[in-house]
Amino acid sequence: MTRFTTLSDAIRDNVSNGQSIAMEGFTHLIPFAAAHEVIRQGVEGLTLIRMTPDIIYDQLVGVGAARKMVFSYAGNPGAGLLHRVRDAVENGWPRALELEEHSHAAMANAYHAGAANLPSAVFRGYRGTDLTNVNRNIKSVICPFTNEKLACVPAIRPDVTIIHAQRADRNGNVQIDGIVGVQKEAVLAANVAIVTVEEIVDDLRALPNRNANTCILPGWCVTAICHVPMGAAPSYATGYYPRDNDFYLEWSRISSDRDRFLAWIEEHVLAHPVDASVQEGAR
Amino acid sequence: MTRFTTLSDAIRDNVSNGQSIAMEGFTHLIPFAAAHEVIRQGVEGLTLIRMTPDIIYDQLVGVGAARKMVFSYAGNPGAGLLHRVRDAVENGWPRALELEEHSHAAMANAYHAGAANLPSAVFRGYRGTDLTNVNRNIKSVICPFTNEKLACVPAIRPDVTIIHAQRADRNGNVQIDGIVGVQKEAVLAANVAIVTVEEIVDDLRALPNRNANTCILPGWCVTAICHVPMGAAPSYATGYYPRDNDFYLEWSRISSDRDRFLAWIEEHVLAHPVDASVQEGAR
Amino acid sequence: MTAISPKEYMTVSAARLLRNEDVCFVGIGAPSAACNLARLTHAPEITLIYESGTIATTPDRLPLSIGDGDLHDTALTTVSVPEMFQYWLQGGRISIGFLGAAQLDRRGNLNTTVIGDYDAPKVRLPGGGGAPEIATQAREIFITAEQSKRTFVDKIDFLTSLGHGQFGESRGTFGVHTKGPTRLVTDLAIWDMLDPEGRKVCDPDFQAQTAEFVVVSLHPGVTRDDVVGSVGWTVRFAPHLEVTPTPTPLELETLRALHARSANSQ
Amino acid sequence: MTAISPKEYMTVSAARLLRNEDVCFVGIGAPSAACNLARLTHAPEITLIYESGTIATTPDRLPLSIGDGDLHDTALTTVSVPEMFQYWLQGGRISIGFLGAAQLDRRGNLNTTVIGDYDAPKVRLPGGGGAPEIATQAREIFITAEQSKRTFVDKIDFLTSLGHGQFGESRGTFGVHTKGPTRLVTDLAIWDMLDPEGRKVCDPDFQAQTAEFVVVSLHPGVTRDDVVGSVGWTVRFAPHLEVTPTPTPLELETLRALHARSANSQ
Repeated sequence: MTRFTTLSDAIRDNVSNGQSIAMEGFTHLIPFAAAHEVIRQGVEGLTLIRMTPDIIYDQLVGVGAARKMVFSYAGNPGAGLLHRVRDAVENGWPRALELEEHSHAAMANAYHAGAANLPSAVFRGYRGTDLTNVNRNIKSVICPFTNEKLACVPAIRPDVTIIHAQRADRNGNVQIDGIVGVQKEAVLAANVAIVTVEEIVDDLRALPNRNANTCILPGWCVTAICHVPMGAAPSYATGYYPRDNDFYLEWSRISSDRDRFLAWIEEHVLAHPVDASVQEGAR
Repeated sequence: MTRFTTLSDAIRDNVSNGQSIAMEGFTHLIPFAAAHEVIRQGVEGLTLIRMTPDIIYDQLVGVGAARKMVFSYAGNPGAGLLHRVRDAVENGWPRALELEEHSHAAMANAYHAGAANLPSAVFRGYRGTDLTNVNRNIKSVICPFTNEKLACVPAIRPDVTIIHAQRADRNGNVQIDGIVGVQKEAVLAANVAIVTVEEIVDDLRALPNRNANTCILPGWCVTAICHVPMGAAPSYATGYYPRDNDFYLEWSRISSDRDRFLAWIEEHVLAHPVDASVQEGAR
Repeated sequence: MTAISPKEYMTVSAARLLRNEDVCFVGIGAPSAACNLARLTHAPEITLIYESGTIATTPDRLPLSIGDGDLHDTALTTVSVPEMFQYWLQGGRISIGFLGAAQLDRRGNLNTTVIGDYDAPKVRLPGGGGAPEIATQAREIFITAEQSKRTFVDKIDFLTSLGHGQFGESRGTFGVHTKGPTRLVTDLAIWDMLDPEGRKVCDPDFQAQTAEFVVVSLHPGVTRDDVVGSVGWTVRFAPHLEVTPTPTPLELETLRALHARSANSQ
Repeated sequence: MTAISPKEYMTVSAARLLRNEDVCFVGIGAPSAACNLARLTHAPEITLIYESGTIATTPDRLPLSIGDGDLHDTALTTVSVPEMFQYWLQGGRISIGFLGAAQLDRRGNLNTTVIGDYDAPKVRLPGGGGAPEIATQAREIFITAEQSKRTFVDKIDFLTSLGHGQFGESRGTFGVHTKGPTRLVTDLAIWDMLDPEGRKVCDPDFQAQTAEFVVVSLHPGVTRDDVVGSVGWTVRFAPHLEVTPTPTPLELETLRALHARSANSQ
């Protein structure tokens, strides 16, 4: 059942070197505060799984926390390339980064298969693309009814999934409004799930005006819940705060230079006492 | 794009002898009024697809409209057996009924695969059951990563899907509240989709308090929309009217005798001028 | 208070098997009554899930169907039916599947498909519904049914939902690694799935190939002959046969009030 | 009003390809501007879908990312990302996929993965994202990109998203039966995918194995040499070369106002 803990306890108790971790949130609700706590705790050798690595994995890769990244779109959305990921891939700095590269369709189906406890996902995809030549985890199956050859990728089953949500109630039930992405699948596919939330309310059942695009995860599917206001900044939380688009653009400048990047991490992540970065936003 | 039509026009324009038809709604929102119009128009030779045939297919089978039924649970929910289906299967009355029998998991996955435009659905199922001995449409595939043998059934792709929903707006967008069942999948899997609704509103986007469990189908996925208040009775429509449990119990008595059944169909379905049954409820 | 009926013994005894932390996939009828009784008495936080998609539902009355409006209105959330079978049942999120059957054998195999031959049935039953995958994907199965020679048969006519297979087989024979049926609660007795050494399914040395349902507790007033006379196989009794504890006044009142509310609203 | 820029020609010309009844899967950047311009001018009922799950979205400003809050707040509905790729894209519900690229060839094949060798890249680009399946599952593909020898290359370094394959191949070679790239709109010209006989993809006699992008219209003031000088392959021009119609004042005002709103809010 769910435990309500501090973010530092949740990371310390559940995250360790060498694990596979998915931090999900499709542009929306990216769990930056939790990633920063992972950086502060000096976790290493991670396999980072995420459709859109975004700034959050640029930071984790940049500090050398990862040995491998499973992904489908490694850009700074709306702003260009991820310079820390590039530096790791192109120059092995601060260490080499193995890539397992998919398409969005493959990753989405692989999370779906993980949540559904299947060993792999079958879909119509990867036709004509060179991705099949560089990723040995793209195989195929033959439909026994039509003989059509379909793509098949392994289900994603992370050791730990971390997401950020708008709210949880005192029974640990979690609610996500707005763009729901693959968070439900990422949580249900994982062995352990940590959820940071903007707000803790008494009882989700009693909330008026539950939105049409709400996703709800029952408390017994979540390992730990941490109350972390602004825990998604500079990403956003529908109903709480907008995306900090200026920071996304500024990140191109910060991240394009190794020293500038390290200074930023020192000042904005490491120098913060544990969890304090959270209270004032992730920047 | 969506056309707003009368129910009789929608059935006349889109339903014909020999088609495969799915009328879905999991206990909730069963499209009885549309089925009665199919009976009145004397359509024959149908392949009826539905997870829970319920009274709606007991009636269609009882009048001899079907040659085959694809299903996973053919009971009168809460009341026992479906006597007209039994009579067709056990005695060939009024005509023989071919059965393609699945489990709920298989049907749910097959609708999902249909909506996803896949030829078949892969899932972990049918282990140890005799159903694999009586249904040739249960095959298997081998996971190329784990060598696990998984069940595989053909995707459901009905010629026509008919559902009932609470409301549509003037652009043809359809909203379902409450238990959403497999209606979205059944509509997206079909070549043609007919939706009967309790109410037509101006603009779904403008509705306050959209419920957390709302399903929305954009108008361009729907072929015809018919305004049919009480179109799901004696099933129910969350927010409009409750399930007529007394009628479900009474149906056991009506349907257990061929003559009583035919008299009921004559009085409550055939004798009604087209669409009039709808206005006063399906009974 | 009127005398306790055999069926009330069955429902109360079944309810007592459930724990507060269980996530229970509920079938209609006797399982539904037992699950809701547990929720209204000793297991207030139990999570009840119906295959219509309603999660953590808390109905005030027993639903007639698996998809009554009350189930949605009192649920934490409602998901689509594909999601229910993909993420929740196959996903391994269900701790207890609670099933009934038209026929069952001593190995916990269930038939809800046909009596007689499949292609020329004597009685065409409703079919499997959710049960074939509930039986293999819920982490543990409880069965509840009223005893009769028609229901408790030596050989079921059709295997709809896997228990432990035939003698000599196990669930592993079919690639199934969940516990399967462990308890059977009837109107006369409580049965456990035990191997010849008396080991339970959860025992690491459990010998599935030779296990069968064994009577471990008789409801007050029920004799061994009552049990033997309503079962189509040679019944095994545990060496130390218990007497089923009588329902408490609270259990009985709660169950009767639940049934009364349910009857009034239909 | 200031002079019309080449990029404005590109966006307006791309917008004009879209019809009111289209269901368009929108990429960020130039495609997003074109699709929203169409919606705000001649195609008010066009359905715009972003891969973040937002269906029939009507943002007042251009999103910076594919999942800005505006896209959800102004959508008819938002679905999960798995559903978007399963039911909507693979489901065959998208009429137009609108793509850009870091590299493209004359057959409409796109590279957004790497410049140089995959294992030792000169530039590691973001990767495919939604594009590999948009390219094969949307019923038709429009491409928009600014011309340069870096982008318009004779041979792309990596085939991320299938156009019509190599000369001698077709989409059918890969089991793909959607139309694929039919139009290419740049800052200098409009190109059509034509076979040597001038037949379009929708023509039943279209010879895919020999088709390539052919310049059919030059924006006002652009010369053939301008086009040739910014493309890394031998350019084919249509026998009857059109001049791209000038954007109307309404188109231009709407586009500029859209960009102004977008800049202000960021």
